[in-house]
Order: sequence, then structure tokens, then C-alpha cells
Amino acid sequence: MSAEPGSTWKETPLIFERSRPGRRAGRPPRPDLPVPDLPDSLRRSRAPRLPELAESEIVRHFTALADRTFGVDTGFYPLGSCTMKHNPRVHERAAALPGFRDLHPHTEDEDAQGALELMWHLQGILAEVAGLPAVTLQPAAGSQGELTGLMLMRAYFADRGEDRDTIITADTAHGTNPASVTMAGYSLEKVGTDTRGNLDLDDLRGKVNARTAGLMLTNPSTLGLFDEGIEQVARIFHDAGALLYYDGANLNAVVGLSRPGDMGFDIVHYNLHKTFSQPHGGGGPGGGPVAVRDTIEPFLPAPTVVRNGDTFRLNHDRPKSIGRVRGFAGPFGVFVRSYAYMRAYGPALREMSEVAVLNANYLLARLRDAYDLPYDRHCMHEFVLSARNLKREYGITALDVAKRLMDYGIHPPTVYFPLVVPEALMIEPTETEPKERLDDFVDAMHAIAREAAETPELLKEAPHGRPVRRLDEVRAAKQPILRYLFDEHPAVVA
Amino acid sequence: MSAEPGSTWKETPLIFERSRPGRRAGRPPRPDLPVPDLPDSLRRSRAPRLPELAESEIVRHFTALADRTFGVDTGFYPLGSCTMKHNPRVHERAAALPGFRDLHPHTEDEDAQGALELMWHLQGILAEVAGLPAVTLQPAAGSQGELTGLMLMRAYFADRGEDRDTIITADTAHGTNPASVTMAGYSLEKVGTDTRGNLDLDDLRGKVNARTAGLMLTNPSTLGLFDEGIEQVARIFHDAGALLYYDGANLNAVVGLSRPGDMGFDIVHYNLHKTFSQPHGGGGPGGGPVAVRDTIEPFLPAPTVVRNGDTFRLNHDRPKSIGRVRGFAGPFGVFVRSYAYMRAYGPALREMSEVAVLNANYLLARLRDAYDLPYDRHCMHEFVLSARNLKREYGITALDVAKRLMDYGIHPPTVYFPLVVPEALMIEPTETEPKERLDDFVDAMHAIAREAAETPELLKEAPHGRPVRRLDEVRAAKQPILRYLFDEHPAVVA
Amino acid sequence: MGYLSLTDADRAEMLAAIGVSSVDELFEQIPPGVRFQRELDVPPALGEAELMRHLEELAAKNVHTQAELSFVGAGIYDHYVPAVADVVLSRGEFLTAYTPYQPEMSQGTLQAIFEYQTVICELTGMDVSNASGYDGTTVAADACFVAKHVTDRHKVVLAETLNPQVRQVVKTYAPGFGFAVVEVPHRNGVTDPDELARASTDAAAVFFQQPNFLGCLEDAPALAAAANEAGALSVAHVDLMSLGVLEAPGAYGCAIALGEGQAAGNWPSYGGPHYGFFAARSEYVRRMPGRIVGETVDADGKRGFVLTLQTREQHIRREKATSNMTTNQTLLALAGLATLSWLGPEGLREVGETCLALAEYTRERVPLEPAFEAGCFKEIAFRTPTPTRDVIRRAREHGVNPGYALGRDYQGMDDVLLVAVTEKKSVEDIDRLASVLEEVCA
Amino acid sequence: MGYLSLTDADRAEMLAAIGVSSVDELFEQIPPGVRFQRELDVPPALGEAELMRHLEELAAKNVHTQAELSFVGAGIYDHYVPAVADVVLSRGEFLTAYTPYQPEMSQGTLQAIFEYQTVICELTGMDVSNASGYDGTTVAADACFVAKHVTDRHKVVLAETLNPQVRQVVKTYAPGFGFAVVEVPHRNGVTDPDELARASTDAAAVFFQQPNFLGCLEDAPALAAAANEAGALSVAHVDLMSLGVLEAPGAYGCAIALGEGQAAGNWPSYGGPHYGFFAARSEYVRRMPGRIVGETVDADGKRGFVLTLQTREQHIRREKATSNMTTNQTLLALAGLATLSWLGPEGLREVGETCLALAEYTRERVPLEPAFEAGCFKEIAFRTPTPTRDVIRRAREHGVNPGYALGRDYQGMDDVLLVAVTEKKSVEDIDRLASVLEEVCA
Ligand SMILES: Cc1ncc(COP(=O)(O)O)c(C=O)c1O
Ligand SMILES: Cc1ncc(COP(=O)(O)O)c(C=O)c1O
Repeated sequence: MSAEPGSTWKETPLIFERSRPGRRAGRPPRPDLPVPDLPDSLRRSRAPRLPELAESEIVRHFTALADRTFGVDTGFYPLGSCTMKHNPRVHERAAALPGFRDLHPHTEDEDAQGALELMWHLQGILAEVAGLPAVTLQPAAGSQGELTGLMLMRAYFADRGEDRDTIITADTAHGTNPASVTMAGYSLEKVGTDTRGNLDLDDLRGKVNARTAGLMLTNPSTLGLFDEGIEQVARIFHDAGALLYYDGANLNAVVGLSRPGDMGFDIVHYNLHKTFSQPHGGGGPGGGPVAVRDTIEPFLPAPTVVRNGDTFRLNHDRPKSIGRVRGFAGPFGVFVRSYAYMRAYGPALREMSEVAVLNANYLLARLRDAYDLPYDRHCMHEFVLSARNLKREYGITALDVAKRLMDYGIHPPTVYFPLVVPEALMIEPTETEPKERLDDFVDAMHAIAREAAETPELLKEAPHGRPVRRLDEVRAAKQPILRYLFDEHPAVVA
Repeated sequence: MSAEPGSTWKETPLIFERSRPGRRAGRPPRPDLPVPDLPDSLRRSRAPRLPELAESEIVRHFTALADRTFGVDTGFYPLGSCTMKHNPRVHERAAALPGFRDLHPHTEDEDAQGALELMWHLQGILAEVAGLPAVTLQPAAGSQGELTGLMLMRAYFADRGEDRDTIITADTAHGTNPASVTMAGYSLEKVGTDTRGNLDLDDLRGKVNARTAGLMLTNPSTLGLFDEGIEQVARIFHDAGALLYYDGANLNAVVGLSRPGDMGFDIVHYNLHKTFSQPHGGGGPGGGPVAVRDTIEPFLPAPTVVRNGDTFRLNHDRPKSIGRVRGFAGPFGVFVRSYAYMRAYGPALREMSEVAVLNANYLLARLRDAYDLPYDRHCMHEFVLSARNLKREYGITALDVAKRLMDYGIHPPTVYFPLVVPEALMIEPTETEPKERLDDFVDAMHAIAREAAETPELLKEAPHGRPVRRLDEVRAAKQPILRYLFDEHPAVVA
Repeated sequence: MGYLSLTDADRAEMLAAIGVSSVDELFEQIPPGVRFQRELDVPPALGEAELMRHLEELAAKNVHTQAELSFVGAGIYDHYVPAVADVVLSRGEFLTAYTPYQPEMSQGTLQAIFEYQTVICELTGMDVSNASGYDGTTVAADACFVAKHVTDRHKVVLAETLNPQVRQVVKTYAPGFGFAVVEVPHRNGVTDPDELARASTDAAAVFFQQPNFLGCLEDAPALAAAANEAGALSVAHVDLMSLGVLEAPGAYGCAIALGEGQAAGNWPSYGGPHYGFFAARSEYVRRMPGRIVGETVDADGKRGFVLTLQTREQHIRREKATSNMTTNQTLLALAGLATLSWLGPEGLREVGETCLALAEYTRERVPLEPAFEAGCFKEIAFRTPTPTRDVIRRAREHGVNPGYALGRDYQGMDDVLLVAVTEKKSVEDIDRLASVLEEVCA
Repeated sequence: MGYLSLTDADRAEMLAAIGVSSVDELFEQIPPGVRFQRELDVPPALGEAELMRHLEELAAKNVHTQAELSFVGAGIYDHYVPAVADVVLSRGEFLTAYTPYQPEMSQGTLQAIFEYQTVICELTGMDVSNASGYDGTTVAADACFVAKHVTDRHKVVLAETLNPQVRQVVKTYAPGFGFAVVEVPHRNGVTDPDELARASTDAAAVFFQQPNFLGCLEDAPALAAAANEAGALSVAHVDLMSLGVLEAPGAYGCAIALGEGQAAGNWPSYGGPHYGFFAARSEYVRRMPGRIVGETVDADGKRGFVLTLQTREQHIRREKATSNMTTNQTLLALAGLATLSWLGPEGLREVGETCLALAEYTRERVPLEPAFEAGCFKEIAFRTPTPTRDVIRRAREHGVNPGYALGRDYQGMDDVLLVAVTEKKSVEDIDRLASVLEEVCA
């Protein structure tokens, strides 16, 4: 029931608040058989308070929640570093084919030839794109790809009897890189960024030594800039006997244009949900395959997909493998979608990246006068602006700009990352946006810059057209309410 | 792009206004073959101006349009006479099974046994529900069922060498009844309604004679009242050698409780999209099967589904048949859904109708004090209120009430029908609504009655929470714009 | 059971509010004599899991178009249905809304129908389209009803090359309209314009199909002219998927263009639900059957869409209405809109060119005599050395369903096989068809 | 090609605005030495129709669970996935949104995750749940990382009856955590609490599974107690679908409950994507891995939901984060929420009771010796007279896949067959299994 009739955003109670004792939707089969007793110690003592609703109300509930969710289907979503491109609907149709959707992962290889063939082709395309020969599809996401990559380094050096304990990352690195370093049991060393946005080579030379296991780098960097010194960087590490790890989150910039393997990277992860359009699903699923050089291939997780003649099989017999990092052979449904995306382009995957870069540079060119540009270069598939000019002059922050964009029907860019740029607005349009959507965004960003001068309070109080406005995150963290508490639940505020 | 940033309803341009020359989504296969020439007189001379969009924009367009559409999934939809019940999602899954969805209608019977078996069971359940032995599934909707029924009457009397030219309908009849009468080549006679809402028997006796082919009646009537004199009515027609046709639009009130065949009806149509939950799809599709007595069976459209032993087939050999009224054997996808709905209830279909009637009477009991009740009786599955009290006292019409309900997140009831009730509000909750939704509606209707007294202008200007408000229908009819006119299209107003 | 959700507590409260002690009391208005006393004799209730399994078992008994290489068309075609059509069909709001009687609640449906009407007008070259009819057969009956009032004549002429089911439905409706039905036989697969002209005298409407049911391209402009000269309404039954390459009926002077929309965006689904499209020249707009959406403005001057010209319709005009239709096929028509928008002008032309090319390739590769000389679009008829039904049966033993036996509908054509191709067929598919026919006809 | 939509006119305008004459200029920042010069050697582009056909052909090469009567489980189960789960998965907004960094844009996703967290807490009897982990294996590694920090110990104990893949993943992560891994063998299908207690000394965490991988019901309370007494974190790996009838880990004192969520609302999908769930007692909340949603209020005092306790996370804490996870499995978890909401407390209990009843019926009907004495829930192990792999192969020739060969994972179990049932199996299905095994084992 609407709080104030006429307001377009109706209140959406929690599904538990929509429940009524005795309501139900699903009626599982109940064969005419006795139900054996369980020992008291194992029998459920208190029924779980699951929702109790009719099916019609369940459908309405999720329909209402979906209406309060903004996706790529809703509009422009230039969330930097996340590559929010169009998700073709044919991917959902394909992943739902019974031969894929209902295939049990313990199926014998000879009965899963279609699935294995798809994965084998996917490995091949990924290898060609990275310029590295061997691929594991197992990691569940980019972060796990990173961790897998670091485990591979450990195994590689252990196998060579070398003892190296440090991983170097850029100060522009995504938080997952240092976090992965710790989880892999390595210690972390940071290097700075020079004035052109490249790795600071002098700083680097001073830090690479015999203890150095390797580098983790995103290229193009999180600034959206291709590292112009990448060849020297690679030489420095390889000369020190260390390895280079490529964080593939920004691969969408260089497919068919420059290959990590050719840049000198030894280990690469891909984010299938970014570059190859697995729908992001409100947070996931994803896919984080890893490609490596021959020298590292023996250590890849088991199983891998291999081909003999016309048949394909899972190879579990990998004596030097680091082991498995996830269940089964990876998130197969994601593979179906990403393989479909690749096949829709073929060799024109190169054009995919060209357009991603063209779109980003067009936005950059049209916005550079209204916002600060920390590194004045052509960008790759994304770029980082700073709202510090608005902050200096009108007290308007990157967050205010982000919130106001919502009123224009546009999802905000990534804000306050990378950390090296104050008031950062990290903008990634992707290749699937038509020019009109880019122009809408330019118009909105210019209008907001004007509003910052003329009606700053409008921005401070934004958004005005969303169901809620400026949530109290401090309160959320200070007095955490992390689940519905039923009778003890605090009354709905206001 | 939003007109006023902050407004929740974004403008949604026509798909043609989103087009750009040279854009495209679909790329059909192009075999490497020469394309034969066509004679100039047959070759397309001017390309059709179909939309030109990227797939991402097509998806966004229809997503935006869906957001501007209110369905049963969105909320309570008590549209009288339309039986807007929940549409179980499993129906969509079932209808999409390749064995159903991809089945070509010219498939030989032996290769369509599953489909034919389903249709045969459906016929059987429909026959049992109507209390009549023979069923055709062919008619595409209730209206076509009506027309089919009248054609059957014509064939029946012609076969008996009788010449009858008049069909009698009630003054409460739905518009499709008189319209069908004309299309069937009959002339129309109307009978009145008595003070209890039953057919006026005296009026009726005076009108039934040797020219009378039959009666078309909805029972319960469009007033939601069961005709208490139905037995006398049947006798009057049968004594005159005439037939009775049952408009099944209100069947949801009586399934398993009273059967049209037992009431004396000779021909019955069902609205599968109403009683048996085929989603209404913004206007359709529907299904309008017809059941008849043995005496009329020979005239049913061909083909019908027949069973011999364990096999099923389409019977085209029906010498006395009126012929076919639609392509193939009917809207099969609709049959899958309605059969699924029936199987979800089994004999409890009776409970379905009981709850539909209980829900309606609950609403009636709770609303009778705030609105006029023209016929003071228990109702069946729906009931008709009148806003004439609000009109008299505050100048508030049924339309104002309807528009204001939108602001409460509820779809308005049917208004200004049936014609015999001034300022009619025709309310049908259906059996799938939980009590909370009924109570929401009661609260809203009471609030609106109060608002009528206190803030009538709020109602006159309603709705306030929808993308548009009070459209100019006169202008639409006087200066019809029935298609997009491209360059000549009138500029978007305001 | 089923989808009911009242709890015992709900029931008790509700009965109390009503002031009755049991639900039965509510049914006392039903005369005892017509109350149904026993339990319904219907199959038992199934939970969702059991229900799906039951339906899967039924579906598995059908041999669908993916289960063999099929060249059956004859009115229903397996053109590719793009995934964007699923977006429309799977959106709960489109799926579960009804006719947009309350425009403020249904701007999405209304705008989409307005867009659909525009697409149909563009393809057919007509001025106005309705929101859909039931299917490709009933729209023909609708056209007869229009012609009856426009011309005051009592005869309808049908080319024999018009889809047999369409002709059957027109014949079923004709008595109610007081129409006599005249059929004009084909000459070597096509309709002779002079013969049609002679038959058209005093006709209210004249129907022909392009491409026709035998797969042949008619001299449509000449047929339309013949009808027009006789003062009859010329009605073209056309295939939307052909109109990227074939001339629009509006361009050669037809009064009405209509047909079966399935090929554009609907699955075969054993015959339905699909949509029939109906478009006409503007002079007939006030006689149009069914729903029509128009553009207007709201109280604030904003553009909006409404059902319009409703004075044509049954709920207002009752016995004087132009049609008795209310529920139509909107959802299927919107799937058509999505599909045609996805194809765009380029894509639709390419589909047409691919059909033309594959049909020609079929003519070359299949080791049988074409039954007719006329050109074709996506269907082509061949003579079989043995009865066509036998050829089909034997070919299917090799996993290929070679087409439709025209003998089902036309006397003297027991040895004629109608082969349909769409853009989904590959050169290899046709090679396989050819070799199987080679084998079974040798 | 693909999904690009810039027209030549667009390109020209955009290049002009940028001030370059060609796209290549934009790539001059890439050192010539590392530019890729040739065309990518990948398979050619396919239009949507051809792509679907290619994928359908691949899918058709797989023998899926509907294609034979299958009793294979062993970690992935074919419980019924209700159609309401499709509603969630098919809504474009849920599908195409990302992590709800901007709460005003994502209240729907955030509220749904909050509801999911509540459901997981209710089922496991825990205080707090995260928004999902990758799967049932990686959440175990996450738990080790929590235990490492909470206890400062360097050993993890795994019952051998814990899913082999879970054990493998823990072993893969262990070196990075500086963990030694100790496994405790099963005794007649179950874990001996005393043996586990002995092994638990100085352990950071102790893992067991209920019901365990061999299908047996462990004395879970005793195992939890053994771990707790040793000062280790007791971690229960549980099956959500069992928790309508089996006791909640929280009720018998576990510190952490986690597992594979697939059984509740996800399709088998050859192993993923699925969701791992992770729930813990409140004292560990600030060490939890992954996203957590919390309730708060907005500037107008309205209730709303946000990602919270982010100081745990990598984007803030970086090398000190409790996990490196960012992308998770939200969409799959929401399908789980929809499924569990559809079942409700009654339905989940009924699923559990049906599993118990069918497993017992299987024990009675199958003409083989149960391999273990312990009670079971939905899986039961039998000894086969000949090597289990042969029995499976021969049974499949009769269209029945009788189960999983435990010899794949456990030495000395080459003659043990693990049979899984769910509520989707009927009495007739099990009778058929029994008669086929009768035949192939005779
Ligand atoms: C630069 C960078 N590296 C790594 C990641 C982690 O990838 P994932 O989210 O797939 O775990 C991301 C994505 O958030 C990223 O943007
Ligand atoms: C009483 C009544 N009769 C007949 C009809 C016509 O049924 P249909 O819409 O299925 O053609 C309707 C529905 O609009 C109705 O309410």
C-alpha cells in the first residue's frame, strides 16, 4: 500500500513482512510412504522462519524489487573498471538449453562432448587473445584468477627451488591485487605512478630484487592509460628472474590490438563477465580463467580440457598442479555466454576493443573542459576525471555529481577510485553504447557542472527521482542490522 | 533523456525516434548464393521504414515500455468481467518446451500424440465443467465462441428445416453478444432485468416465439448475480423450440458448483484466458472453446480431437460441420497453459470458484456503506457498485474514482458497464488474491470516498503518480494519428 | 491446492465480515435444482514438479521441427525468432496486463501497439492497421464484413491459390454476411487476371495471396487491378517476411492487406497463438475491425496513446459494431514488433534475399520436376514420381521431412510436394534434402 | 558484426570531436613493439540464428539429466527449480545490474540480498550471512582464512567424509595461509567424534559435512563439540534442502555453517554458476568474507539497504582485507531466495521428509547391501558385486544411471555405488532402478 498515494515509488515491504502464517506456494511431491524417524539430536528442533506467501505475491515482490533496480537494460551504466556492456539475450536462451542447463557435472566425458568441445574452443580463443598457450577455466572470478596466478608463481618457484616472498603492485592497483597477495601468503611492495600515468621505472628498479616473485599489473591501468614503458617493466622483472601477472580487468581495451603475452606477461586472468559479457547479476556470477606460458603450464589447476582427435576430455592427471581452486571445471553457464559473445564477433573482436576505446575518447574529448583531467593523454577504454575543480569552487564532490546523474536516468561512474586521483570519476562507456547515449551523458555532465555553480543544493540533495536518497552508511556500520529480526525487528523508520 | 531531471517517469520516445540510419541489430544468414532477380512489377520499390537500432537499445526500449505498463504482476487488478487472476509462471515454462513450442501444426497425427492427448484431456475437463458432452477447441476467444455458437444454431435449425431469425439478449449483456448476433446474420431482441437483477420473465414470455432461434445469456450476469429464474427461462425457450447459449465469461463463479448444461443451456463458450488463466498479454491471446449437446455435436467445426484406444487424432471428416472458424485446431499454446491450470487444482476447481465468490462478497460487504449498491444481494465472483452517491453529493464520477485508485497502486475496476447501472464500478477480485490485497483495496476505496468529500479536486486531477494524466480521447478520435508519420509527424506536444 | 492462499483465519474473518456462517450460504442464490452435487470428475491435482514432469512427458511424444530436418511450411514457417522477442514475451507487465482501457496504466502497451501499427503500415504500404486479429484466416472474414458494408454487394471472390484454411473460414462466415463465395481456379499454379476480372463483377471483395499457397508469385498488380476495376475491394493476403523484397500491396492499389503474422516473431506452437494483421487504406478506417491505438495529449499537454475510434466497437456500437472482437492477439503482435525491429529494413531485405536464393538453389538441386513455371519466394512445388505422401514417409525414415503434400488440399495434386525454406536453412541442409529425395525417388 | 552500432557518420563526428583522423591514432600510446599486427586467429563470426544452431548442436551432444533416469548426486542435485526462480533470473534489471555500490540505484538488489541473508541465517541457525561466495568449495577456504585470524593457529582438520572437492580446494589454499591440513578417516561411513577430538588439538578450524559425502548422517553435535572443546572453529558443511528436517548447525554450537547452494534453486549446469553460502556467529562478523548488506535509513528517514562493514573489504582494507572477493554469485543466490520463499517452511520440511522416505524406500527396494549402517537423508551407498563402474555402464544401457562411483574419490570403494534421490523421483522411478540393478547385478 502506498505511503502517500500519488508517489510513484511504492513502499516495498520485506518478503517476511508480506508473509502470513499458513500461506504457501510450492507443494512438493509427497509419495505415499512412511517417513522414517530421525534421532532427536539430529532432528530440526525449531522450524526456520522462511517466507510464507502465495505464488502471486512472490512474483509481485520480485517484480517490485526489480523495478527498484537499475541495470544496463534500464540505461547507460558507465561504471569504470566494470565493463558494463550489453548482455545479448540470446545468451540466456543458449545457457537454458537442456543439453547445457541440465547437464550433471559428474557426467562421464563421453556424454559431455558438446560441453567439453565448447570449453576447448573457449580455451583456444582465450589463449589467442592473451598470446599465451595454456588456459585454465576454473577460477570463479577475476579475484580468484589473481589468487590462482599467485599460487602458480609459488609453485613455479618452489619447483625451481627458489625462495621469493614479495609481490609488487602499482599504487593504482585495484584492491583485489593486494588482498590476493596477502591470501597467497606473499608480502606486498608498492610502486608509484609517474606524471604520464605510467609505472615509475626508477621507483621500480629500486624495488625489484632476488626476493621479488613478481609484478601484478593492470594494463591499461585503472587510469585507463596504456603503460608506455611496459617493455622496460617486463625486462626489469625478467632480468631479476621474476614473473609478470596481468590483471585482465581492462582487457576490453586491447583485444586483437595488443596481447599481454607479447607485452611480456607470464600469467593473465580474464574477467569473462566484463570483456565477454556474462551478465553481472547484481554482483555476480563471473568467470576468471587464467592463461600462462608453457613454463608455468604444468602447475595449472586440474582438471583442464584436452583434445585427442575428435574427442575431448577432462584431464585430472596433472602431477605438478597446484590442485583445484573451485568445484568441477568452472562456471560452465558463464562459458556458454562468453563463447557466444566471442562467436558473435569472430576476428572483429578487435573492432570491439577499437570502438570501446573510441567511445571513451569521445567522452573524454567532450568532457575535458567541464571537469579536471589529471593525465592529459588519449585514454584507452576508460578514463578518470576529477571533480576537484567543482569541489574547490562550489564544494561539490564526486559523490554529489554521481548522485545527481541518477536524476538524469544514468548510472553513476565509479567514484573515488583509483585512489591516486582525488574526487575521481572513472568512466567506462563500453563498445555497445550508441552515440546518442554518449551524448546524453555528455549533456547530463555539462548540465550538472552548470548546476554546481547555479544551484549547488540541488546536487547536495540529489537524487530526487529515486526511491531513497543518501543512505546513512555510518549508521549501517555502527549499529549493524544484517538480517530481518522478526518480532524483534526495529520498526520501519519514518 | 529526462525532460525534468528528477521526475521518475522518463520520456520514452517512439522506437522510430530512437532509430538512426544504418543502425542494425539482427544479421540473418547470407548463404554464398546468387540472389535471383524479380520482375520490376513485383520487386519492392521503396524500403519499409522499419526501426534501426542496436539490440541494446531495443531491449531498453521494451524494458522502458514494460515499466509503463501495469499488470497482475504489478498489483491488484480487479477489472470486472475480465477475471484477472494470477498467471502461474510454470505455464510459460511448459508452453516453451520444444515439443510444444516448435511443433508444426501440419505434423501428422502420429507425430503429435502428446499435443493431441493434451487437447483431448482438455476437451474432457471442459465438457465435465459445462455438463455438456461435445467440445470444439477451435475458437480464438470468447467473442468468436459466441459467433461459433450462433452459427451452430443456424446449422441446427437449417438441418431441421426450421426458419428462425431472432436472438434474444439481456439488457445487461456484454457488447460482444449483440455484435455477434449481427455478424451471424440474426436480428436482435432485448429483454429487461427485474428488480432483483434477474431476467424479467414477463418481458421474456412476450418476446419468445416461433421466430426465436435462441437466447444468449451470461450467468451469473454481468451484474455478478446468479439468475434465480434460470430454470423457468430455460423452459420458456425450450418450449418454444429455441436454444440457449451460455456466455462463459463469468464461469469462474460456478466451476464445480453449477453447470450450464444442467441449467438448460445447449451451447456454452469458455474464456480460457479468464477462467483458466491464460495471461491476457495486453489484450490477448485468448481461447474460446465451445461445448454443445449431442443434438448439436454434428455441426461442430472441423477438426475435433478424437481418441481411438491409446491413440489420438484430428477428425476432419465432419459432413454436417459448419466448417472451420480459425486456422488449425486452435491456439495450442493457450491450451497448454489452461490445461496446466486445471491440473494444478484437479477437483478443487470447485474451491477455486468458491474462493472467487468469497473474495467478491468480502469486498462487497466492506464497501457497501461507502458506495451505492444497486442490487442488494450476495454476489457471485464479482459485483457492481455505483458512484452515483458521490456524483450527487460531490460531483465525483466513477471515472474520478478509477483514476484516483491508480495513485494507490491499484488498477481500476471496469467502469460504466453494465449499462443498466449508472456510474458503474464493476469489481472482480478473483480467487488468487490474498486477503491483504483485498484489504488494501477496501482502504483505498474508503480513503477515496473521504477524499471525494474533503478534497474533490485531488480526484478530478488524478492520477498524480502515472506517466500521463487524463488523455484527450476526443482529440484522438477527431484528429486521428494512428501511426508514426516520420518527417511529417506532428512535433511531440509540450 | 492450485494457487489459492486464504488461510483458515482469513476465511473466518471474511465470513464474519459478510455475515454468513459458511461459504455455502453465498450459493443459496443458485436454485437447488441446478446446483452441482457431486465432485468434478477430472484428473487429480498435481504439484508444480509433478505437473512439469507430466507436461514434459506429453511434449516428448511430439516430433518437433528441431527433431528432424523439416521443410514443411504451407502457412506456418520456422523463420528465426530472435531472443529479443523473449524479452517482450517474458516481461510480466506485458504478459499479465489486459486491453489498455485505462491509458494511464498502460502507456507501454499502447505505445507498443502504436509502433506495431506503424510497422504493419510501412510493410504493407497501407494507411492504417489495427492492433491485431486472431490469425491469418479470421482477418479475411473481417475483411468480408468491411466489404459488405462498404460495397453493399453480396459476393466474395477467392483465388483458389489462397490458403485453403483461409478459404474455409471465409466460407464458414459467409452465410452470416449473406455472401455467396466464388472460387477462381489456378492456371499452372497462378491466377489468371482476366479470369479473376470476369469473376469479380458485382463482387464485394476479391482475395488473392502473394506469394500464393502453391509457392508461386502471382501477377499481384494485375489481380488487384482486376478487382478494383470491378468496384470490389481488392484484398491481398501477404507474408510479412517477404515484404523486404516483394512489392507492398499498397503500392499496387490494394484496398486491404492482411495475413498471418506467425512467420514474423512467433513460434509454430502447433498452430497458435499467433497474430493476424489487418491493414487498409484510410477511407476504410471507420469500418476497421478490432482495436486501434491513436496518439493524443494528456491534461498537461504530454504526448500519450489511447484506444481510439471506439465508436466502431462492440462495447459502444453493440449490434452495429464493425466486429465483435475484443480479446485479440496483442502479445504475439508485440513479439512481431520486436522481431521486425531487430531485423530492421536491411535485415528484412536480407531475409527475403536469402529465401529467394535458397528457393532457387532448391529448384536446381532437387532431382524433381518443378510442378509450376512461375517464380517463387520461399516455397517451391515439385512433382513426385510416386504419391507424395509415400515420398514424405520414406524421406522421414532418413531424418528429413521434405515438405507438405499439396494433395491434402488440392485435387489432382497427389503427386505434388511443397518444399519450404527459410533463412534458417543452410546450403548443406538443401544438399541433404536433395540427396534424400534422390534416394527415395529413384 | 557482434553488437556494435556506430554508423560511419557517428565515427566521423566522434573522430572530429576527439581531433584525430583515425582510430589508429588513439592506439599510438601502445609501444610499436607490443602492438598486435595480424588478424586474430579465432573462429568466424556467426549471426544469432547460426549461433543458436551451433550451440544447439553442441548441447545435443550432451546426455543431460532429463535424457535418462539419473540417480547421480554427489554434491549436485536435481531438486525441482520452481518457475518463480525464472522470474528472478529473467528480469533484465536483476540480470544486468552489478554490485550495488550506489544504493539509490539498487534498492531492489540490496533488499533481496538482505532477505537472502535472513533466509540463510534462519536455515543454519547462525547470526550473520554474507551475500554469497563462489561455490561450496571456496567458502570452505574463506572459513580457513577467518579461522587463521581468529585463532592464530596453523592447522585445519578435515573429516574425510567431507566432499572431496572441498578438501582439495582447502589444500590448494592452505599453503598461502600457512596451514597444515589433517584429514580424519571415516569409520564405517561416519566420523568418530573421539578421533576428531584428538586431531583437533591446536587446530584453527575443524570441518565436517552433514549429511556427509558418503550419504551418511554424522553425529554432528558430537563433532561440533569435539571441535569447540579444542578451541577450534567448528565448521559444518550442510545441504540447505536438508534443513527443514535436520537440525540447524547453530543449534548444536557450530561457529560457521556453509555449503553449496545449488540444490536450492540452481540448475546443475555442468558445475556452475552456483552459489556458496557462508554464515557465522556474530562474534566473527568483522572477519566475514565478501559482501554484506545492512539496513539503515535515508536522508528522509526512510528505510533502505546498503553494502556495509566494508572496512573488511579489499577496496578499503586492501592487503588487510578479510578476503579478496568482489564479484560473487548474487544472481544465483537470489534464485535460491525465490526458491526457498516458494517452498516456505512447510514445503522445505515436506521436501526433506520426501527425501528421507524415498531414501529409505531405496534402501528396501534395491537388491544390494547398503555399504554403511548409518542413517541417511537423500543419498545412500550400496556395495556392488562387480566393480561399480561396470554396474553403472550396464545399467545405463537400460536407460538408468544408478548413481555415482565412490571409487572415483575413495580408495577401497571401487565397489560402492552412491545413489541420490530428490523429491522429483517417484516410487515408480525407484522400482525401475531396483529392477535394472536386479538385472545387471544378477
Ligand atoms: C582492475 C580490477 N582488478 C580485479 C578485479 C576483480 O575482478 P572480479 O570482480 O571478477 O573478482 C576488478 C573488478 O572488480 C577490477 O576492476
Ligand atoms: C460478459 C462477456 N462476454 C463476452 C466477452 C468476450 O470474450 P473475449 O474477450 O474472450 O472475446 C467478454 C470479455 O470481454 C465478457 O466480459
